[in-house]
Amino acid sequence: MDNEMTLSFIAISENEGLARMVMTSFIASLDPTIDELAEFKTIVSEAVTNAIIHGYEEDGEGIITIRAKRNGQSITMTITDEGRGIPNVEQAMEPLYTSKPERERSGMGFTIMESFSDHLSVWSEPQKGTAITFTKEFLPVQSNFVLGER
Amino acid sequence: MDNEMTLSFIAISENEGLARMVMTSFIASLDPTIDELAEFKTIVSEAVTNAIIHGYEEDGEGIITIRAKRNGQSITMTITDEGRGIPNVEQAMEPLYTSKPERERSGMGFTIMESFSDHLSVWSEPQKGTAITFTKEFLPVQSNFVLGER
Amino acid sequence: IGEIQRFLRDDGMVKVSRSIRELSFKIRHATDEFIRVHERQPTLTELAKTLEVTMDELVLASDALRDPASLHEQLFE
Ligand SMILES: Nc1ncnc2c1ncn2[C@@H]1O[C@H](COP(=O)(O)OP(=O)(O)O)[C@@H](O)[C@H]1O
Ligand SMILES: Nc1ncnc2c1ncn2[C@@H]1O[C@H](COP(=O)(O)OP(=O)(O)O)[C@@H](O)[C@H]1O
Ligand SMILES: [Mg+2]
Ligand SMILES: [Mg+2]
Repeated sequence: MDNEMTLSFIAISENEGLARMVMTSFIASLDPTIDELAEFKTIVSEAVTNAIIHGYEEDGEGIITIRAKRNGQSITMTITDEGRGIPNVEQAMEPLYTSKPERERSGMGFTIMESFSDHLSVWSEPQKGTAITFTKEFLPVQSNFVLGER
Repeated sequence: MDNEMTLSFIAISENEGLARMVMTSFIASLDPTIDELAEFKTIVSEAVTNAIIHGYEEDGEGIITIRAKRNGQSITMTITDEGRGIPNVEQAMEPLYTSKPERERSGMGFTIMESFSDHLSVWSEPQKGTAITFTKEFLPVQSNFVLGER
Repeated sequence: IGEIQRFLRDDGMVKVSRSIRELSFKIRHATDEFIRVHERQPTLTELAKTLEVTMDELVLASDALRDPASLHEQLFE
């Protein structure tokens, strides 16, 4: 294990930005490209938003925990809430499925998270909570770039 | 309590930067000035460096925990290690005192932390660890001019 | 105006949020320029060097560049 951290915060939308920044900072040493970083932050945002909106139904009290490990060029991250849980995970992960159509959710969160990560697994139990684990590989850029030259 | 978070990480020097970024991000909603932010980050750096170098003597294994709360314009933050502890806190806090003169430490860490914070308290017990609690107020700038006018 | 800005800057009274906005604009520009010249995405280190800013400043400002442009294209188009 190269490095490891845990962050817990109140499930309020202001902290979605906090989670994104913390994770950016945690992976900065892997020197990601701007696109890799954007993908990674999107995963974090989608998972944290789900915990706030679906897990805790915006009660403003629940706690979200992010555990992250770096192993070489690979980041594994688990985002946990102790909220309502998901009764049918398979259905929840279908593209366009949302349990809150009235909130104009796109139902694309899981699809986006899957497409931007190299591995994703979901644990959930109704009334216990949800834990989503991602792995993302950051390939080293074949950097032939020297400042001021080509 | 307006907001609250906890961050834990391995006591390695790379994570001093992580701690600084996380705390920067946590106080972003207070819209600090560049000076306020610089002071705040210096407090975080000094406390985390002390935990790494003195608390865990750079064993690369110990865990440092930062708990932070925002209450209006005020941030209270506790930085905890479970390392060697400080036998004589009063002496440790004296300007220029350092237990590691051979490492070319300045002995000014506590003095800097005190001068940049509005309140500081230290709990420590030998072989148990150290917890340093700071409060810093971020005064809203009485901005009575708009840039480009006076 | 330049005088006032310099005074503010030296005085440290400038809001961080303001300098972040300025930097995020520069990041966008530098990224486009890098892609044009090198035909690939820059990394954070390459951008920090190009813009002569610290990694911390870059990480902070890069959050203003949310939503990869490719996101919508990849998923919805
Ligand atoms: N953390 C969570 N806790 C409870 N339910 C969740 C959680 N995350 C996702 N879900 C369920 O999975 C569904 C699909 O999620 P997602 O694909 O992100 O779409 P959306 O958020 O737009 O509804 C949600 O509508 C919700 O029912
Ligand atoms: N977290 C800590 N654990 C153990 N000892 C500490 C800790 N923080 C400070 N100390 C002690 O207090 C002394 C003074 O700290 P400081 O003012 O930061 O000076 P310096 O770090 O330059 O030695 C240190 O030399 C060390 O003996
Ligand atoms: Mg969603
Ligand atoms: Mg010190």
